[in-house]
Amino acid sequence: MIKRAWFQFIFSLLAVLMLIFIAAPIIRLVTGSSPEVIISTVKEKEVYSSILLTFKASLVATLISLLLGIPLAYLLARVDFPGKVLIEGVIDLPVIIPHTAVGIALLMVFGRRFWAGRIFSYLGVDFIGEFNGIVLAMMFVSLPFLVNEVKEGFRGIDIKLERVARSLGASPAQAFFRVALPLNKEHILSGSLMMWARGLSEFGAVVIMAYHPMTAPVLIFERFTSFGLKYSSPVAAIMVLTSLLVFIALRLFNGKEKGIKDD
Amino acid sequence: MIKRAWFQFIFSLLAVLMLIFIAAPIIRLVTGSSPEVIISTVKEKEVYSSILLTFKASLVATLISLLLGIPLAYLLARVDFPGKVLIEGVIDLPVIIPHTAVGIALLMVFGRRFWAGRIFSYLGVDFIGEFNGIVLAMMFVSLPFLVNEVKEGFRGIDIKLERVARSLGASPAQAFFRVALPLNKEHILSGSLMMWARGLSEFGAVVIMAYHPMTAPVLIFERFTSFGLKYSSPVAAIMVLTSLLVFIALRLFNGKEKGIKDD
Amino acid sequence: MIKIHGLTKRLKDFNIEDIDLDIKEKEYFVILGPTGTGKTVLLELIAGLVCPDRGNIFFNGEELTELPPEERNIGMVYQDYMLFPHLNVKENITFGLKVRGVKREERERALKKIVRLFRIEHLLTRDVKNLSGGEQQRVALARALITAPRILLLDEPLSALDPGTKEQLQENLKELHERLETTTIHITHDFNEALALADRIAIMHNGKIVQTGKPEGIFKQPNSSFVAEFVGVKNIFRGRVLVEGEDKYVELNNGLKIAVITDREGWVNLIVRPEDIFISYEPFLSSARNCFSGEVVNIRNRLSMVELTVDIGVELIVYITGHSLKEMGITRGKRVFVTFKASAVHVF
Amino acid sequence: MIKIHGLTKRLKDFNIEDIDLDIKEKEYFVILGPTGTGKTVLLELIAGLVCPDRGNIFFNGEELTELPPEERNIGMVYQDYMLFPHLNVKENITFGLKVRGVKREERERALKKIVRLFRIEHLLTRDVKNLSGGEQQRVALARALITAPRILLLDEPLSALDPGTKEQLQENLKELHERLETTTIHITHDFNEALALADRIAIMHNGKIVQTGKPEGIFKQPNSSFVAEFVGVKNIFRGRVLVEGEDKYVELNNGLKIAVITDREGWVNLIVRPEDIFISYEPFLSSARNCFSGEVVNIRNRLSMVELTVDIGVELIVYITGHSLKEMGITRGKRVFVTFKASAVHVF
Repeated sequence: MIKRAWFQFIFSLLAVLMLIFIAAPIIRLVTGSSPEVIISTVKEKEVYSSILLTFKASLVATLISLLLGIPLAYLLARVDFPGKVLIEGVIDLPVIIPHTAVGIALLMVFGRRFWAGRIFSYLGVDFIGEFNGIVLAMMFVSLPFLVNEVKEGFRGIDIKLERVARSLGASPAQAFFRVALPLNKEHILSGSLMMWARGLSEFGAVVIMAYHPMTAPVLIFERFTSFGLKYSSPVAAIMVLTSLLVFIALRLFNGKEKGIKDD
Repeated sequence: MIKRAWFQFIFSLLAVLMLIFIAAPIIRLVTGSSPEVIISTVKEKEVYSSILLTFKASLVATLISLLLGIPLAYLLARVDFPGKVLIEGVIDLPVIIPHTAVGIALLMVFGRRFWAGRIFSYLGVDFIGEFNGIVLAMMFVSLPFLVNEVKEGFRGIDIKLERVARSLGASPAQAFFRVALPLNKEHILSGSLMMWARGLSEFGAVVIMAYHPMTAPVLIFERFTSFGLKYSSPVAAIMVLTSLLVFIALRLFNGKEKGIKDD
Repeated sequence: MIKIHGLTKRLKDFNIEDIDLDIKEKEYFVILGPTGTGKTVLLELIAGLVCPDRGNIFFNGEELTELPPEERNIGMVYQDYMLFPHLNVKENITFGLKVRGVKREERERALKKIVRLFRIEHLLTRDVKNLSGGEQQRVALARALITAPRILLLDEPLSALDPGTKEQLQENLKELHERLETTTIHITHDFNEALALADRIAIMHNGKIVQTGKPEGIFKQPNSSFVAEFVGVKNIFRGRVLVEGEDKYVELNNGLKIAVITDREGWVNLIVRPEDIFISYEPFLSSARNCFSGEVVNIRNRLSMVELTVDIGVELIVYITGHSLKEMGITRGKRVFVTFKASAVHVF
Repeated sequence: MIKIHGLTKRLKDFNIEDIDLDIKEKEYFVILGPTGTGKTVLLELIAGLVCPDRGNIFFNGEELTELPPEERNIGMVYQDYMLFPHLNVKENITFGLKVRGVKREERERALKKIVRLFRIEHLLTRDVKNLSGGEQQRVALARALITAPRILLLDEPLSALDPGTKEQLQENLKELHERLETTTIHITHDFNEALALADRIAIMHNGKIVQTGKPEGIFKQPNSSFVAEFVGVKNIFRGRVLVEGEDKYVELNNGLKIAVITDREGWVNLIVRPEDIFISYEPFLSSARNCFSGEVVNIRNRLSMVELTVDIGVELIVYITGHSLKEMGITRGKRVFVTFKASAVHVF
């Protein structure tokens, strides 16, 4: 009995240490500035407009990725083809590529030195130092969250449901829009939410594409390097609080979490 | 028949666009610098030592997270308790907190102004501007990849296997080490790999904890701001190439990818 | 009505090989085989949900091997029913009409009719997640039949059910077929189910059709030892035909000679049905030409009879009533005589 | 040997309520009930894998309600066997000895013995993923029995198998029990399985034990209509006891009066077993006190007999042989007489 208790104690202790490591800095950051300082910081135009900009850019990135990512996720979940493992690896790449390298790589394609960038520029769409560039940077680093979640969702839907739909007279498009898509609603929502939140957090790729207009993570960096910890921490606290609030609110609105499995 | 083909065409087109968006910048980055430039850049001490430092710091972060994260993942997969959903949310937080805010938050806890930092400092462990700080930053932002993957792995193991082990005379510790852990080997390996790769890529949190010693993402940033795109892109290309190579090698070594599901 | 010719499909775990079938209009056709033998894939091939590597499928002479499933006008019911979980019962049933663009009033009319047929009026607004197994089956059938398909494909429709419900729903399927007369292909691994429902049965083994025929025919005259064992035939032995004057015998490995009537020669299989064997304490003087002495080595209670195992050199299974068992006072270890007619031995 | 008293466990989907069981040394005890009724949880409670909310478990008088499973010395075999996929057959079998710290030589000795018993010498170095269902079962049993447990718990050990293999393995279980005499609790939803194996049966319904007894007793005298229906009893009716002089009848709702022998009064259930009913074209003059005229409304082929449904005001199921059916020329719609003795009617 003592051996049993010992195992469970060590195990729980390690798990709790891990949780403290995550929670402590966040709590300290959020409670580290006095409410007055936080309120006066929120009122600064530079602060609230950067937060709004961050939210908006990440939202646009998510919407574009939904359009392009759902078909990709569906094909990966349903069709077998040679090289599929390779493509699944490609989708994970944005996670492992250093963020500043992402910024450099995007600059090299969407900057005016490359034909792709020149075409966009000719069409009146510029990226460097622009809102569009921020969207690209956010989209690149965060799209794996959306695509992988949606793919897993489609995989979890019994293919026989779509086959029944086909047998009942549905075309492939009807089977997709009337069966697969509505059944995957929850995964699409939670994938979008994760992608949007991951987009908000990006700094390295964004700062290289566009130092200005300033997103919140860039603003935090600027205040830190220019004025030090004391002046950057209220901005950081506000950004963390707002994204936490929005995130929790959307999750609650979305209804229950993906259910805990019964054993 | 025409309607069917149309649907499949549009669908595949959108999916391919998404893949191009991911692959094009990476290919352009890697092929954008001439081999001579790349080789001479690799030979710079500053470059190769920063890459080594990055690999090492992320490895240490992953090892610590294995020790603390596997128990957490196991408990979340196997035990039901009130507030579990909350804790699962907490584990996702590092993904959604702006990277620069992560750096600020870690500074506030592990810097010498806070008691935790002072205790560590008294024990001779400093974080700011140190290897240890880089490890903390990388660990914080990348641990959800490990914990979630390992948790899913444990969930996928039929609890009856552990119950059989118990009925055969195994203590909880024996059931864990002889059944659950070996059966979860693949998820632990692939989770570690993802975490390690994600750690490599971090810039925002690292740059605030320690500008020096310089990790590769920081070096890329410095060269970009000091000398411009032309001088930063070879470093970025080298970093992407090395992490890609290591990542692919480890995946191949690890054997097959988590199997593609049969339908 | 449905003609399948040389249908072949190679898959990872097994193959469907060279299937030839000829199913008649209004027939209730059962494909019977052990699990994992590719029966579901065969249905999906017929439905057009999976493309064959080779072979052709004809409905009424018209080839539809290349036709997509939505143009074949079939109804399909999977083992676990596969009701759309995001739609309620009514929306499930009318799905086939909606995707065909059938007008609202016409949909309502068809719905009313099919719902009355299946007596599920009270379920219409229910969520499909809260239906019992039997209700799910009725909804799945209604959904498949509302479009009046030319052919109904049933993939183990009874195997997910408890024994009690199962029997009830088996009756329902039979009634339904008598009423609508839709040509039906039903696959199962349960011989009793096939026996109760089928006009004709095809037995499938390792991706091939090994025997086709009327249920009684297959049960009484299996053409291979696989079929015999699969349909639960007892007392199947192998031996060599001997001719002694007018009489023919099969000699088993251990020298036991069983009188038979056959034109075959050489090595054969033979079957003696347990219900064709008589048990007695004295040799039974009669026209029956096979009479052996043996020891009762096992007695097992079955649902409505008792199964004796009598060792006469080989182990012979004999069915008797519980009544006889008591009356004769048969216990393990007693010596008895077993008697059966040469004409009751099926040789193949 | 095992005494269970008032065992209660509340779960999300169902409850285990107030289970009392008393299982004797060396007994083969079968717990029978429909799926989803909490049978597996009951086994897990006995094994100590799940903690009860209330109630006690005793082995040989010693209470072990609080004892962790690894100290109970039980053997458990789950429905899908749960062989450890990362270990080979040998490592699976010796797992229980290894975690107990048994020495290598002793492990080898025990392994040799158990492996010989199950005739699986040739499997030892095999990967468990490539075993057939039957082989998996034998390995799982060997793994559970190598530690010589006081009690063997079997969770639907036959239900994952094909009908053919199933019967074979059922025989093996019986032999095994006769040989080792390990006290065994076996749960299943298949009445035939219970009938073939059990010394005693407990019937479980909605988390409660509703009847316990010898197999024949339960089959012949179910104590509730749930048990009667579950064990597949046909011809179960409800009516009121009438006394007319010396004779007693049960009057059904439609006025049909059935002669019975009973001491009960008021509303009762009654059962007439299909094999106790005689069919004839003329009224059968005999000592049997129940004789009714009716119409044959359905004829169904069963494995070894034919099932008639005769409408005598209520639908009565009668079993006859295929031989009689042919001889008498019975077809649907014919009028026949059914006859059965008052003493053949079970009233409860």
